[in-house]
Amino acid sequence: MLSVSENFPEYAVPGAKQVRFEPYADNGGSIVAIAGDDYAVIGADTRLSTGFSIYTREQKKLFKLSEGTVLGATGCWCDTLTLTRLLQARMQMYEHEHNKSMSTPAVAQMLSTMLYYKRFFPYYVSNILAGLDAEGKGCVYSYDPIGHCERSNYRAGGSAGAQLQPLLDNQIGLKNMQNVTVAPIPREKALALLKDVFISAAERDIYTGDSIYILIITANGIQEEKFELRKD
Amino acid sequence: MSILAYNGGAVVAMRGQDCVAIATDKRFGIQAQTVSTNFPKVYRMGPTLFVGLPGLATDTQTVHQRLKFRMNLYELKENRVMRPKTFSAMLSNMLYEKRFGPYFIEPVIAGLDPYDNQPYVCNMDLIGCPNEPEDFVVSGTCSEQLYGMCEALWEPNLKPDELFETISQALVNAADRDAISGWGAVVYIIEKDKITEKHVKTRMD
Amino acid sequence: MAFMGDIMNPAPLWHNGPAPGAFYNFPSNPSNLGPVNHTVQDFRAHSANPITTTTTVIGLKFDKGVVIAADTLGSYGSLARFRDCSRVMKVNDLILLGSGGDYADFQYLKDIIDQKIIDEQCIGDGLLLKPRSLHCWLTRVLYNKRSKMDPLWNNYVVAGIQDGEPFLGAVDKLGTAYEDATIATGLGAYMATPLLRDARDKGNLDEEAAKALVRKCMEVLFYRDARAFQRYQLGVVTADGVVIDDVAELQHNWNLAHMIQMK
Amino acid sequence: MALLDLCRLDEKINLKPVDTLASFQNDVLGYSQNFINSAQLAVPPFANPVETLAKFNSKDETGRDIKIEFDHGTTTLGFRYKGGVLLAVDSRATGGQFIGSQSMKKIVEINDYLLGTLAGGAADCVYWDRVLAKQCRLYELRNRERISVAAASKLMANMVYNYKGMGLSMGMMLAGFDKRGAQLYYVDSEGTRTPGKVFSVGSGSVYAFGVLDSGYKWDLTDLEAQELGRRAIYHATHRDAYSGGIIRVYHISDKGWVNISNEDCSDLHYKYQAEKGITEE
Repeated sequence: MLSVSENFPEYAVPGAKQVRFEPYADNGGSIVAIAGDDYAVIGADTRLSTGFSIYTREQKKLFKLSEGTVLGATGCWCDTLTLTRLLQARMQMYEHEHNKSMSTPAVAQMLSTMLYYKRFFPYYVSNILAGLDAEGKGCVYSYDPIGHCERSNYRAGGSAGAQLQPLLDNQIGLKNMQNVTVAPIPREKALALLKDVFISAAERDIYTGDSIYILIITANGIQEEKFELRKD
Repeated sequence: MSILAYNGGAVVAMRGQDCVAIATDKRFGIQAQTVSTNFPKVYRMGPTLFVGLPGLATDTQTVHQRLKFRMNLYELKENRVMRPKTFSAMLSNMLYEKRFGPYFIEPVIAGLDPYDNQPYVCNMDLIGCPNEPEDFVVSGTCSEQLYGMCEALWEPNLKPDELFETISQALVNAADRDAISGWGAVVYIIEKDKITEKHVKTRMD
Repeated sequence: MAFMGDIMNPAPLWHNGPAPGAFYNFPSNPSNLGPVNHTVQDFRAHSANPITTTTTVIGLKFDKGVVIAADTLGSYGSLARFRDCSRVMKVNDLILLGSGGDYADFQYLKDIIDQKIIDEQCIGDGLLLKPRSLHCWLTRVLYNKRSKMDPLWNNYVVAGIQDGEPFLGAVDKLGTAYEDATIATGLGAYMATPLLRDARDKGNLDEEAAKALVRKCMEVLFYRDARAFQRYQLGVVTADGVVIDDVAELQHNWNLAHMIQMK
Repeated sequence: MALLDLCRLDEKINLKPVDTLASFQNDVLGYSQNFINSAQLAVPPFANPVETLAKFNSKDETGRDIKIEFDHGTTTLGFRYKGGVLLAVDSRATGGQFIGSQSMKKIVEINDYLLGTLAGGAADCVYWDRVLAKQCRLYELRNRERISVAAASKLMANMVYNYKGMGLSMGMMLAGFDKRGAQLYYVDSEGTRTPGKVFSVGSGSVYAFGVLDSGYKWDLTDLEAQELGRRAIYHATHRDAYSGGIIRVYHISDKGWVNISNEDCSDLHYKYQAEKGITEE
């Protein structure tokens, strides 16, 4: 089929704006997750933006997949919505089949395979999965857009990911510090650090701000906390 | 691969109490290949005035030489030491001369005013738009990482040794998250009557 | 000479003559000089470009319901061609739908939604489509069309009463969906949203205050948006149903014009 | 029933009782076919994904830039010698210039006698290695003997050949021990598959080859081989910006693979410097 606008200039409609359709959009937002011995903490900001304007200041970007697993996802919001719906659907199917909810490592592997399914038209989403693994220890999995999964103790992702990751390396991983022993940090310190990290992200990244939701995953369930950021 | 990232490199400067610090990495690379690990991008221009010129290495050297030339002329004519603020204006003017074929560098100026010892930091884009904040300035290929580090680590009125600790941690950790920066670092602490130069031990990968 | 071209447009059998199965393009016509490279748009893309476009849709929640407003202009590029395009649609007693962007795509989807409601009535089990489910349905439809690189070039505002609570949600042509208390698409995001958010921060509005505020926004947009129009439709949905006022006319005055001296 | 026929409702709504759970599952499976057939990926709605994705990889409608960066891993080497097969890799994953990770596992343990190395697209290599592991396990169950490295590498080459030219980026080595002894194959996303004695893959391979070729001979002792591999990767991490992190060394013998060491290349650097008597300048 020859495309109208190119091959038949005389039929080209004067009013037609020759706009190339771009399937992706960047709606901003940042996610930070920290895992400790018996807990995992994950926070995400609530600003959904497009270009230089803000769609909404209260968009939750943390998806509670099960009692022990939370996914933080942001980037191209339409892909994020679709991906998270699919994840929840597959986890429900798993639960019906096996009469138990999926463990976090299993969800991590499933998400990786699902992302790779769209290898040639990827979900433009930066995912961070936080939860407790089978032995009840905290775990954080991070992904690239086509599903390369890696487990670590702390991770920052999204529009301020590049700014925050070296900070976490320094403050949690104690990188480039002499005579220190790397030990998993207590929960209160992780929470305080999470808030500080988002405050500095809100300073420099215009797509991060308004407020953050923090989910604290422990053996006895998931608590939620809200924390205000600057609104500009 | 933008031309500003052809050779890699990063510079950061911070203000402290009656002192400023400026730090640079030491890599000189051609895209992925590290050619030299002894190419600091910070030059001393005056007794208490330093300039960092990360970006395209050839422009780094050219701008440094031309700056030296103009500064010498200034000091011969005026017969007095150049103030950092004036130096920034001179550099900004020089970059804007090449408005439509610019030098590919993002300069950072740090110094103490020779007369009132006021700490001064400034950075510019490649066509010389000056920005003189109260806290810190960053530049180079890992500027995003540097912003994250400095935003969290910096606080007002740091003493010289505290400032050295803060600026080193900021630069080294930021460079560790950038493939084309790092390979050694050198930090200059500028006080009223003392310049301390320290070479920091970093990862060499 | 190797067979150059493929099934879509076979290489010409001889120069300057009509190739089999293709319209005859005069040689001077620029389009057939270069090799026809297949752009993304060639592959089964129908409305990849908006033709008749409509501008802002505004949605605002108030204490008991939601108000939606949209002008009635269908712009054909810069030509104000269709001046009576109703873009605020009553879906059922619970839902009001506003649409911006390509008007043809909206008409296409409007028929599908109408048929959905008719089918629902035919079943007659007393259940009514709720706003959040229409919002979700629209998101899936738009996302799937986007994923086939054949988008419906619209953004929708879904307003309604969801289990007794006012509901306001938006979807754009990619399937980016979200809910908020104030929504304005297109240029409204820059000019109307600040007014709406400012009013809501000052305290909850009742129906009259909300309608007045939305009228003010339509006026502001009319002054500054070159594709806006003085006739607009305003729809309100509350617990006791959907009301779409007939087309209202903005009172616009330009007596500040004489103060601008063009020397 | 007259009303039914009048408004032809049955065409619109499926009145026949149907297992809604099945249709729900079919919808979900429609979006994740590769759970059923792991080699089947979604077909994009455009031709030539390499160029088209590059076009999308620029700016969105509002001018914000879209940077779809896949993680890439970059220096791996492997060689056969008297004592079996030695593999050495770095552990840096980079997305563009940003270092995504310094601790990536670039050696994938397919089974106790088969290892795959990872260079190029991280997700590509990890995914297809996992599919290969499944195929190898199925082979064992069907034939009651371990798969040969040649067959495993052939499986991998054929799988990625189906997607040749669509943008997969993989340069992997398959190393193992089977009836023919120690085996080493190189397979990449262009479909190349060759056995060999010495390979190095990735942007740091030019540096690794320098050290490797100068020190390699068939009858190396195990310790010498391990040090040669470690030293080669160390030089790659030093000179190549996209390599670094932890140097992992694996050795494969008739008793299967063993992870010899995981050392940080920065510690190694200062250890080697001290050996050469260079203190900090």
